[in-house]
Amino acid sequence: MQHAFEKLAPVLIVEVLTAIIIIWRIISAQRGKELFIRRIPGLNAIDEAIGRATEMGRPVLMVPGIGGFSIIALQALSIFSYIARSTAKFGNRILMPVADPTVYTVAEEVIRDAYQAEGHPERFDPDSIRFLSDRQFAFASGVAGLIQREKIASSFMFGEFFAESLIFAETGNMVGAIQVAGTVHTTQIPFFIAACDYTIIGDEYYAASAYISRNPTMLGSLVGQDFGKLLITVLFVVGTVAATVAALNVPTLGEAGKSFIDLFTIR
Amino acid sequence: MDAVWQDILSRPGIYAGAICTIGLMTLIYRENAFYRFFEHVFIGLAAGFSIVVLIKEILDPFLYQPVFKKGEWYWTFVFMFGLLFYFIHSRKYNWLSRLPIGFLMGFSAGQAFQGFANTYLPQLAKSFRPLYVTASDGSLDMAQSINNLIFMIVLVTVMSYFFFSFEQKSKAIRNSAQFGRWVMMVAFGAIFGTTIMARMALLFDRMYFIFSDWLKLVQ
Amino acid sequence: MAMTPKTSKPRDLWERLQAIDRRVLYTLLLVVITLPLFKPIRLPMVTMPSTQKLYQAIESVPQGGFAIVSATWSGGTRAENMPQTEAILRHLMKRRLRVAIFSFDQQGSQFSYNIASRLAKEYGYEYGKDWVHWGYRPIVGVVLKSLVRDIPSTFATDRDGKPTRDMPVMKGIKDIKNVDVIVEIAASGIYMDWIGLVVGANPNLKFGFCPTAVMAPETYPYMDSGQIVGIMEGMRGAAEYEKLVNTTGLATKGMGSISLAHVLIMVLIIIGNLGYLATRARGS
Amino acid sequence: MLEPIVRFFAPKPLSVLPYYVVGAVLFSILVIIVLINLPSRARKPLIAIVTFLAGLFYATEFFWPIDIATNKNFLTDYLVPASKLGSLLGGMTLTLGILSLLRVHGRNIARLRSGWYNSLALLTAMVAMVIFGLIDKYGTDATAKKVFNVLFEGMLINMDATMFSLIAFYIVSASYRAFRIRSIEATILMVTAFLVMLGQVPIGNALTDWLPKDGWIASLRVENVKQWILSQVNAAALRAIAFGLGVGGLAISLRIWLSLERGAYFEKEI
Repeated sequence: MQHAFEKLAPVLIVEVLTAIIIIWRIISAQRGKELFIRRIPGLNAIDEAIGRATEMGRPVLMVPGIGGFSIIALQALSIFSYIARSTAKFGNRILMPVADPTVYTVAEEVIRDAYQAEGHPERFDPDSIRFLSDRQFAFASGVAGLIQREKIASSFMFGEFFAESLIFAETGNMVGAIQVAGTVHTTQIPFFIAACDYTIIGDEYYAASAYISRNPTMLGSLVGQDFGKLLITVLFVVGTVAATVAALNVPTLGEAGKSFIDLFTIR
Repeated sequence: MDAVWQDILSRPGIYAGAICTIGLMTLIYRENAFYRFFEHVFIGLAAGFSIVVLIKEILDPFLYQPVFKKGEWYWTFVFMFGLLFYFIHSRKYNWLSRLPIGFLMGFSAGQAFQGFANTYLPQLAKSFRPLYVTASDGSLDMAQSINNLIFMIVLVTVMSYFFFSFEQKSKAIRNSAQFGRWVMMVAFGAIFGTTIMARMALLFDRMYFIFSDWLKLVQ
Repeated sequence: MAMTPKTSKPRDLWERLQAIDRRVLYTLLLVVITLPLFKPIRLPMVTMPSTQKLYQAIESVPQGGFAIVSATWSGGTRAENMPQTEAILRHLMKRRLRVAIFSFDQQGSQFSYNIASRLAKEYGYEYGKDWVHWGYRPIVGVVLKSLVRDIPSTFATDRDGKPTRDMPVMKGIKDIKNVDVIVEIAASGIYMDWIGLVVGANPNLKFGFCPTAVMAPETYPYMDSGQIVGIMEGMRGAAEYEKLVNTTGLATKGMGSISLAHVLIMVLIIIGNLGYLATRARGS
Repeated sequence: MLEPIVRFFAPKPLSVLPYYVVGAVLFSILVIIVLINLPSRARKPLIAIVTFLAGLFYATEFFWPIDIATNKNFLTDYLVPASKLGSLLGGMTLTLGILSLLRVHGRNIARLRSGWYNSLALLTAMVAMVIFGLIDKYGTDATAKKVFNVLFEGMLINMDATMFSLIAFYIVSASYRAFRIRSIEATILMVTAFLVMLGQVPIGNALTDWLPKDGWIASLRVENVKQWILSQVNAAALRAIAFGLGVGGLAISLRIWLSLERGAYFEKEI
């Protein structure tokens, strides 16, 4: 599907409506309304993991994945910006190997800003953020080496991860690091679950920055997202009912069921 | 000794590859000086190759060729715009680098509409499965009907796990979300189980490379 | 997952079973992966219907028929795609079909040439008369579209740049209607291009696909619809195929290794859990 | 009215090309000078506008009505140039990445820090790859091409394959350690992984080969159990996760596009 007009109905009913609800919730949230968010255990563990690194006096590792510069990488940097504010406060050493030069460029800005916001710009070491390689396994070899040499105390992996996820997670496990991970690539989640202490799953990734910052704008967005998902869930149920009445050839209803399915069928 | 030298010179790539392979593999024992050396060589080669790719696949075809061969001079503006990135290390004008960064962010964000429509919308109607399936002879296909019911239950419960803001005080939603999480564990276990095959094949290939391509002990 | 115990010294057998040193595990894995290379082990095997179908399809082509093999893979998936290529070529040569090979990948072109040359010697295949290698061809869409209409001009030269027009192997081959079998061995979704551009053009054409194991599930629907006659699924498919053509090749060895590795993992999981259960029973 | 503009931006013959290129450079420098002197309160809005316009291109291209026959609208033909523009801009940051490598490792060598020889190896490998890679592409020297082959196919490709294959080891230690019946979740994870593993290899299939191949009992054969998990449970769960990710991604994109995003980077005074 390259253009909205190829099949306007699902685009309007699902995509545009969701987008409108999200923007509406963001705007109304800015007017300040108490919002409830369920617990995401993996994210609560971030402070614990930083605390441990402080106790042990060993570095904190942050890996923003191996994807290019995109909203996924930006979300990772948002999370790391929060972590960096804590490390700036406690004076932990941080290590952030980066695989994409554009992400590297932005990462340096983001982390520097976090240190500045905490009032400790002098604690920021530009060399702690390093471009290693944009080649998947060259990057993996570099990170694996770094983890073992520096004996990191805690490891945060957020962003786009592919097969190399297990290399990072297992080498981290070998040195006894507390590890928190999350990625949008669901096929890598099992490996993070197996080797990390906390793994955030699926959409929790996009909820992370809102969850840890508790910023009203972002929490509003989260509520809007929930409405979007509710809409889709309702559509699943209605669609299943429609398909069933169509299969049973119920008079009139069956026809209605068929047209409902047709409304959403693309190509 | 001569024979060995001759062999090395006749297939230097295989020898280099074998040494690199063994060097990196020592990581599974533990990080060591040998590994560290090859890790650095690896990153160096990869960086060099990225530079080559940048020149021959981006700068040459998207900048040099259009401007100087086809006369599309306006690409010069893009190049100048890209130079703003380099203000990032300037203390005073550092904000200028936010222009190309913001531009790329906008580019990435703007594609979300098409991305969403292309990736997810076609899957909507594909998930509308009848709970009553007729077999080819017109009777009820029990197995398929149950499968479709399971499909819908899984879909809905897993979706419910991802509701963050709806008060999960309702027992129904909490139970549904809990069940959804268990179902996801089934999916993750299955992904884990199927991936092992491909990874073992890769290791087998490495051993084949060492023992057959290099040492010629097999075949 | 809950916090894993990081460092603690195991005391008795049960605790040791739960905390086997990773170097022991890795050594075991190296052994089970390497051993079958030297001494192939034949494990009980159940041939999948998809493999059987591909074999049957090639069996049904009369002797002297024309087969095209495309080897679109590179070093990264060699372990799976190389034995597939070898098994298919072996079967085609055994059946004494005319074979033309090419690749959309430069490495694949070289690999497939090496394999074919070796097998040609074994089966007495003469280059130019019984088989030909058209070399590396870029741009999938263009090649496939033109292959349907005009094979001699699409592949006017072989991999060394020699003209193919007068080669006996190409005799009578004008367009897609003269081709009996096409097999694509690939690590990508290239089968979609074949189905879209080539397969419909000749209703008698048999199109087989040999994907990596990871790719295989998405191709099943096309086998059900008949657009793909059969699928050789990764190294396992290749091992089954080797059995069908009565040979013990790389896939049989590899599948031995991989099966043993699976068994190793399963045994380790059981051992770990036994240790866990025993210590828990004792603790409570 | 548009015609002079179109003519101005049309490709130019080589005879006048240098004037246009130099003109473009000078004009850009002028713009940068103006930007440098921009009052600070105008900076954020300017960045927001640039971000919005960049996103607007793709959004409009998607939502604008299309010609059904060609599946195109007035912007569709610019998708390819736009992606080139993106690659070119993104590519220009590589220099910053390489500078980071040079800075870190150059310093290691200059100060003879421990392990300086590794840094030297890194830089040597990099330079060698650039030289021989470029000769391979643009030159003719046969020996240099052979050297490139050793560097690329001999070393780089094999190193890729080796790092990739290490996952085989890690998958063993991870499954041994993690698949314990500690909790309900861990148990579910283990049991499905175990079943699927059995279904993957012939030796596992042999376990239930005595079961009939047809009828409902056949669905208990290991390979069918595996197939069922993958096609029913797995497919549905992954689809639900994907929809959640889709909505989340859409939300973040909207926030970034409309400059509604928050966080240190976005809230800093500039």
